[in-house]
Amino acid sequence: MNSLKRLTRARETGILLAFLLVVIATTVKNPSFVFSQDGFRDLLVTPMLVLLIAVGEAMVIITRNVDLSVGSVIGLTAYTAGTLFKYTDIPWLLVALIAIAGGAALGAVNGLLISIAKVPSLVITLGTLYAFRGINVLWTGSNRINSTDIPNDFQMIGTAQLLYIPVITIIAAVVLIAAAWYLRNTRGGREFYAIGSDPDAANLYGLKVGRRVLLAFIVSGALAGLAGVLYVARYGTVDSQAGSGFELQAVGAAVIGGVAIFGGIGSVWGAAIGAMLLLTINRALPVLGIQDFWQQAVVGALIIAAIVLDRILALRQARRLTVMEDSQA
Amino acid sequence: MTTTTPPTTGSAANAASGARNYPGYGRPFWQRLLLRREAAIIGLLVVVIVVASATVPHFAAPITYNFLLLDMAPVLLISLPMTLIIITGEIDLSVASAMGLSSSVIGLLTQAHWPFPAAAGVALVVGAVGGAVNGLLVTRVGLPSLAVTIGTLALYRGVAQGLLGTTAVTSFPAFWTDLATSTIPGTLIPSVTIVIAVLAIVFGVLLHFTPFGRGIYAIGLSPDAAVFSGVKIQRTKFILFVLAGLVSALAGIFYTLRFGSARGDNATGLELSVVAAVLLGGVSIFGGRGALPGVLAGALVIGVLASALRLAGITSDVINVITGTLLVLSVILTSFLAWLQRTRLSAGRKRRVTNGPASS
Amino acid sequence: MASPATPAPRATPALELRTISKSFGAVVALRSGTLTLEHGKIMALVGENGAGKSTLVKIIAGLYQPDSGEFLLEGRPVEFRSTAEAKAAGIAVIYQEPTLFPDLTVTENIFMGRQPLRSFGRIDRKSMHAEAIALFQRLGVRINPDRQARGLSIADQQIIEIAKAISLDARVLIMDEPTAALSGVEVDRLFAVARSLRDEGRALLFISHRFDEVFALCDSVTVMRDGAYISTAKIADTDVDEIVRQMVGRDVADLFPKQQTTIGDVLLDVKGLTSAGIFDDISFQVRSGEIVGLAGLVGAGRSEVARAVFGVDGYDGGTVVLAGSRVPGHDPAAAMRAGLALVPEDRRREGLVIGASVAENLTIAIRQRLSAAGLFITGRRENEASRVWASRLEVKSSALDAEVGTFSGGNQQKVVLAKWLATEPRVLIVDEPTRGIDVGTKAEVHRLLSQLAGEGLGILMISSELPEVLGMADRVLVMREGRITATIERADATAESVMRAATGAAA
Amino acid sequence: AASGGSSSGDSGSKNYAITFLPKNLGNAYFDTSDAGGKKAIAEFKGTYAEVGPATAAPDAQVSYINTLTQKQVGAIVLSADDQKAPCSAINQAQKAGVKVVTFDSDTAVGCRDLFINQATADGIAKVEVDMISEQIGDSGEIAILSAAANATNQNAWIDIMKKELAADHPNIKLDDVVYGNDDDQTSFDKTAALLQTYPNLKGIISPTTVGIAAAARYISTSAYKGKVAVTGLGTPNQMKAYVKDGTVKEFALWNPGDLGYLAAYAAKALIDGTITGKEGDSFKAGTLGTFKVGADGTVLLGDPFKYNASNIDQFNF
Ligand SMILES: Nc1ncnc2c1ncn2[C@@H]1O[C@H](COP(=O)(O)OP(=O)(O)OP(=O)(O)O)[C@@H](O)[C@H]1O
Ligand SMILES: Nc1ncnc2c1ncn2[C@@H]1O[C@H](COP(=O)(O)OP(=O)(O)OP(=O)(O)O)[C@@H](O)[C@H]1O
Ligand SMILES: [Mg+2]
Ligand SMILES: [Mg+2]
Repeated sequence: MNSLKRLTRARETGILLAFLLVVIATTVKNPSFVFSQDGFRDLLVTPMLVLLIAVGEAMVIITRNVDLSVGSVIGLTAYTAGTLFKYTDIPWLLVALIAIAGGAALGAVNGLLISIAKVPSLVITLGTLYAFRGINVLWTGSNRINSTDIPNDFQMIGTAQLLYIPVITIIAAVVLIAAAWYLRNTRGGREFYAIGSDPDAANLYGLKVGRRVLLAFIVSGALAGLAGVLYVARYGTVDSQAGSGFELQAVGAAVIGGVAIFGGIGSVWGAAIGAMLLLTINRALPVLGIQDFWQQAVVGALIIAAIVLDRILALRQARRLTVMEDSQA
Repeated sequence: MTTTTPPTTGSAANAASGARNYPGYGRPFWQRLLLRREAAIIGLLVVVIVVASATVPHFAAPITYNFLLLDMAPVLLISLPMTLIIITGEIDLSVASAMGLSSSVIGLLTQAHWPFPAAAGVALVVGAVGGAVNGLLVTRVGLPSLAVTIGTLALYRGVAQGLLGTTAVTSFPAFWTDLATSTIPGTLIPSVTIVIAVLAIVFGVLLHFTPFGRGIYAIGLSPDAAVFSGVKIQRTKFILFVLAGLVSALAGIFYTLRFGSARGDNATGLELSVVAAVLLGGVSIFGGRGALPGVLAGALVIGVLASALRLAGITSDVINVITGTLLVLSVILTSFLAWLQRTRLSAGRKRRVTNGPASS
Repeated sequence: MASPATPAPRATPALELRTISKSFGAVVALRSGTLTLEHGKIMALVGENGAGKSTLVKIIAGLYQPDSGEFLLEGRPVEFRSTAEAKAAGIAVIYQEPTLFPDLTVTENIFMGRQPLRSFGRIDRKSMHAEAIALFQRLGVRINPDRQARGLSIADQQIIEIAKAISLDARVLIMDEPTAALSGVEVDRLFAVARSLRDEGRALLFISHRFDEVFALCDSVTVMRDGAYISTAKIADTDVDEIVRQMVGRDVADLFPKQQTTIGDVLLDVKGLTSAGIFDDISFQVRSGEIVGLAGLVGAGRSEVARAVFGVDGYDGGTVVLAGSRVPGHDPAAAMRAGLALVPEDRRREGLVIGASVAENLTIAIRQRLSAAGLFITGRRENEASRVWASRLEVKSSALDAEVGTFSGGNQQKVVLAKWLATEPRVLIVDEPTRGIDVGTKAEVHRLLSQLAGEGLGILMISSELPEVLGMADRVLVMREGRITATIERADATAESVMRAATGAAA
Repeated sequence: AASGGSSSGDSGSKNYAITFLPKNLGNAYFDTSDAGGKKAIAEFKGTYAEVGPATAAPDAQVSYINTLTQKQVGAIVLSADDQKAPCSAINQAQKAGVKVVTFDSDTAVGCRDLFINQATADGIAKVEVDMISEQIGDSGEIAILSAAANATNQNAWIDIMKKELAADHPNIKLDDVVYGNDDDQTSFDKTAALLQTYPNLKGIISPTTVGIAAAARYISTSAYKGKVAVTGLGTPNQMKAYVKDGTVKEFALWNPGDLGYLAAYAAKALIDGTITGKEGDSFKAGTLGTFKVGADGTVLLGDPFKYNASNIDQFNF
C-alpha cells in the first residue's frame, strides 16, 4: 500500500501521464503514430540520445551542479568515432568504447576544474561548451563523415530491433536502470542527494563531496560519449556541429522531469520521461496540426509549467507539515 | 525630532578625536587601480589590440573598429543589465530570445504597414513584458532564475519563430536601416556607439554611484544583511529583469535594422556570448563582485580576437576555444587569488586552512 | 536525579584535551582548551556565550584542526583530518546548530553514509526503517521516519541529531546545547537515554546554559571563560553561585552599571504582537532613556520578536507604534524611517555585509540619506560619514576600505553598532549585543549603551547573559516558549527571579 | 592600400584574389561547387580561398564579407544565407572596389553585381514535379522537405511547384511543407514525422541536397522503402547507395562543379571590366563556353540534369 501511495504521489507520475496523454491524443488523430512499425520505432528511438545525456545531466544537477558542455562532448566523440570508422578498421565495439572513454575524460576535465579549483560549474561548463566545440570545428573544418564511411553492421544498430524493441532503446534502458538503481540503492548514490541537498552539511558530515561531484561529471561525460556513438549509428553523417544545442534539451528534460535545479531532488526516471515528453511533443505537434515553428514555444511553456508546479507542490507540502506539527503540539 | 549626537565615550574622547582621520584607503591609488579584478581584463584588451595591430595586416585600419563595434553592439548593450543581474546572484539566459522576439514583432508590424517608430515602440514594450515575466517568476513565485530563463529562452524563441514562420521581413524604411549602419559624421565610428556609451554611463552610474547600486552589491554579498539594512531585494531584482528585457528588445531592433531582415531565428545563441563577456569581465557568478568597465573590456576582447583571427584568415571558430579557455582561466584565477588571500590571512598559524570556516 | 551508583571508571580517560588553541583569522576562539572525559561519566561544559565551547566541540569532531595543544583518545594522541575520521574513531557529536539534509527522509538523515546493506552493496531499507523506529521508541518520540527533514521544528531536528549520534553506537558522545530548543518532556527523555548510555560505560560531554539541567544530569562540570579552561569540579562539591562566578570571572556587581537617566515618555509601544507557532500576544513599552532587558533561554522566541518589530518578518496580529505613529509591518526600510534600529543576533550573517569594506558597511543603512538628491552617492561622501562613526566607536581598522570579514568579533560588533547609530534612531534594539566578544569590548559596549540611553534613546536589549541583563536593564522582560512570562523591575531583578520565569521550573 | 593579405597573388595588374563564401562549411554540395571555382581560378592563375561560418545563420556571413573587404580581395563569390542581411556589407565591399557574385542562392537584386543561376526557378520546379508525378503515377499525396524556412531559393521553387501541381497535376495532393534547416539530423527526424503524419503519403520532394539524402536514408531502412518515392535535388555521391538499393528512382541537379566554375569566371570578367553585369553582357567561361547576362543581372547555367541508375556511376561529386 505504501509503495502504491508513493507511486501515485511521485512527481514522475505526473510527467508520465502528460507523456501518455500526448501519445494517445496524437495516436487518436493518426493511428500510425504508434500503430505502424516505423511509428512505434521512432517513438522509442528518437528521444534516446537526449534521454541518455538527460540521465547524466540529472546526476550532475542532483549534486547542485550543471553540465552545459554535453552537446559539445557529443560533437567531439561523434566525430572521433566517425573518423576512426573512416580511416581505420578498428572493430566498432572498440570504437564505441574509445568514444565513451573520451567522453568520460572530457567530463573529468570539467569535474576536476570544479571540485578541485572550487569554481562554479555553470561557468566552467559554459567555458568548455565553447572550448570543446571550438576544438571540434578546428579539427573537422569543412569535412564531414558520410553514411558511406560507416560500416553497415554498425549503422544497423541505428535501426536494428530485438523482438520489436530497437537496439538503441535497449541500450538506453539499460543505462537508465543502472543509473536509477545506483542512485536509489547504494550509499554512494544517496550521497549525491545529500550533497545537493546541503553541501555544507555534507562537508560537516564528512562526506567526500569533491569525489562524488567529480564522479557525476565523469558519468555525464561518458553518457554524452555514448550518445555521440549512437549519433553516428543513427544519423550516419557527422559534421562539426553534431549535437550542438543538446545541452539545453538535456537540462530542459531534467527540469521538466522534476529534477530541482538546486539539487537534492528528483530522479533519473523523471529526467528520462522528461526527455521522452520533450522530443515526442516535437514530433506530435505537426500531427496535431500545430505548425512546427511553435514547437520551441511549447517546450518553453512546458519547462515553466513544470517548475511552477514543483514550487506549488513544495509549498503545499510545507503547509501540510506545519499544520501537522501544530496539531501534534 | 530628537537629534542623537553620536556619543564619544568619555574615557576615549581624546583617542576618538585622534582616531578621527582614518585613511580612506589602505593602498595607494595606483595599486587600487591595478589590483582590481577588472584591471587584468582591461590590460588583456590593450595587449590584444597592440599585438593584433602589429602582426595582423589590415587590423590597424580604423574600419576594423567600425565593423567590430557593429558586430559587438548587441553583446555590449545586453551585457550592461546582465552585469547588474549577475551581481545580485541571479542570471538571465533568455536575452537572445527576447532579441529574436522583438525582431519578429517589428517584422510583423512592419508587414502590417505600421510606421517604424510605432513598431519599435511595441517591440520595446514586448521586451519589457518578457523581462517582467522572468522577474515575476523569480521574485514573486520564488523560482531559481537559471531554470526560469532556460524556460523562457525556449518560450520567447518559439513565439518569435511562430509569429513570422517562413517569412523574413525586409521592407524597412531606408532611413532607419541606414541610421543603424551610419557612422558619426567625420569618423568611422558607428552611430550606435553613442547609444552604447550613453547606456553604459547610465548603468555605470546606477551600479556604482547610487543607493540602488549599493543595494545590488549588498544583495549579492549577503542577502540577509541586505534585508536588515532595508534593501528591497524582490523589487530590485524585478526592476533589473525588466531592464534586461528592455535592453534586449533595443538590441533586437538594432540587429534587425543593421541586417535589414527581421527573422524569428535572429541572434540565436547570443546569450552565451553575453554571459561569457560578463564573467570574463571579472563579475563573480556568485554575485556581489564585479564592475562595468571590466565587462565592457571583456566583450571587446572577444570581438577584437574574433576580427583579428578572421583577418589572419583563421576560421572564426578558433574564437570559441579562446573565449572558453579565457573564461575558465578567469574564474580559476580569481578563486586561486581568494585561496592565496586566505592562506596569507592565517599565515604563521597552522596548515589546512581550507578546513576552516572560510571555505565554502 | 543523577545516580552516583555507576561502574568504577577505567584508568585511562576516554578522551583528553590539553591546552588546545584555535583562531579564525583575527578572532581567537580558543586560547587553552582543556577537557577530560571518563568512561561511564557525564561531564558538563559551561561558559558564557563565545567562551569557546562549540569550537572545542568542533575540534573534537575533527571539523577544525587545533593550532596547538594535545588531543588524546584512550590515551593515544590523535589528529583528525575530517569528521569522518573522528566518527570512525567512535566519537559522535550533536552540533549546536542541527545539520540535516532537508530533501532526504528522516531515516536517511540518520543513517547517511552507513546504511545497512544487503547483497551487491544494496541498501536494506527495511532494516534501516526498523532501526529508525526502534531509535525513536528508545527516545520516546513520535516522528514519521519517512517524512522529509525539511520543515521539521528545531526541536525535532535536535531529536534527530540525537538519534543519529546514538545510532552511531559511539564510545564518546558530545552534545552541544542539545536541549536549547527542547520542551521539558523531551529533555527528560533525552536525560534518560544519556544516563543509560553512561551506565553502558560510555563517556559523555553535555553543554548547556541551564544549570538545573547540569546539576540534574552530570557527574562533574568544567568551566570555560574567554577561550580558556578555568576549573573542573565534581557536581557534589560545587554550586550555582560558584560556577557563575567562575564563568563571569568577576562578581556581577563590578560589571559596568547603567548610569541613572531621566526616563521620559513612551517611544516604542508594542501591543499583542503574535506570530503563529513562534510567539504569542507580546506587549511591552520602551520609554525614552530606558534600557529594557529581554531575557530568556535560547529558543524562547526573543529574536523572532525583535525581527517582527523591526519588520524583517511579518506577523499575524498586533501593532507596533513608535512615538505615536504606527510602524507598518514587514518593511524594515519603513521601520528605519520611523526611527527604529536593530542590531541583529547573527553578526556575521545579518549584521554585516561580509566581503564589503568598513565604509560600505557603515553607510549601507543610510545610503539614501548620504546620496545627493537621494540619487547619487560617491565613495568620498561614504568615507566622510563612516570616518565620523568609525572614530566615535573607536573601530580598530587600518583603513576604511578594509574588509570587515577579517575583524575580531568585538570589532565587528562595533561596526554593526556604528552602522545603526548612524541612522540616528530613536529606539535601538540590540540582540545579544555582546555575544562572543571579549570582556574589554563588552564593557565598552555596555558603557556606550547606557550613554545612548542617557541621551534619550530607548533601548531594548535581548541577552542570554544574566549578569548583563541584571547590570544594564531598568526593567527585565522574561520570555519563555514564545510568551512574556514576567516583567521585573530593576530593584527586584535577581538571577533567581529571572531564571525562574525563564525556565518555568521552581528553581 | 590594396596590397598584402591574400591579394598578394595578383597576376599582372588585375587582382584575381577570389574568395568563395558558401552558406556554411562542411556541406558536400558547396565543397563540390567551390572545388569547381578553384579549378577555374587555377586556370586563370588567380588566388582561390574559401571561408565561411560553421552554421548557416542570417548574420553569419556579414563579418566575413567585411573582413574580405578589408583584405581588398578582387571578388567575393557568395551563396547568401539571407536575402537582405548581407546587402549593406556587400555595398560597402563594392564601394571598396570588390566585385560580388552570388551563386546558388541570391540576395536582393541590385545589391550584388551578378547572380549565377543554377537553373531557372521554373526549370527546377518543373523537373522536380515531373519526376515525382512520374514516379507515383501522377496521383496521390506528396510532401516537401525543404531547407531553412527562410531559404530564398527553396521558397521560390516551392511556390512555383504549388502552381505547377495545381495547374497540371490535379490528382496530386501536396499535404505539407516541412523544414529540415539543411541539418542532417533535423531533416532525418522530419522525414520520420512526415511519414507518421500522412500515412497515405506516396512521395517526398526534397529540393535540397541535405534533405534528400536524409530522407532517402530514413526510408531505405524503413518499411516505406519502395512504397514512398523520394526525389528532388541531390549529389550523386550522397545518393548512389539509395539509387542502387532502389529507394530512389531518379533525382536531379545541375552540376555544382560547373556552377562554381562559371561563378569564378564571371567574377574574373567583372574584375577585368569586360562586363559590368548589365543585361546583354557576355563573357567566356573556360571550358563551359560563352554565357550571356540576362535580366536582373543573372547568368543561367542551364537545365538541371537527371541522375538515375543508368548514369549515376559516371559522376563523382
Ligand atoms: N567560524 C568562525 N569564524 C570566526 N570566529 C568564530 C568562528 N566560530 C567561532 N568563532 C568565535 O570564537 C568564539 C567562540 O565561539 P564558540 O561558538 O565556541 O562559543 P560558544 O561557547 O559555543 O558560545 P555559545 O554558548 O553561544 O554557543 C566566539 O567569539 C566566536 O565569535
Ligand atoms: N531556523 C529556524 N527554523 C525553525 N524554527 C526556528 C529557527 N530558529 C529558531 N526557531 C524557533 O523559533 C523560536 C525562537 O528561536 P530563537 O533562537 O530566535 O529564540 P531566541 O530567544 O532568540 O534565542 P537566542 O536569541 O538566544 O538564540 C524557537 O522556538 C526556535 O525553535
Ligand atoms: Mg556554542
Ligand atoms: Mg535570538
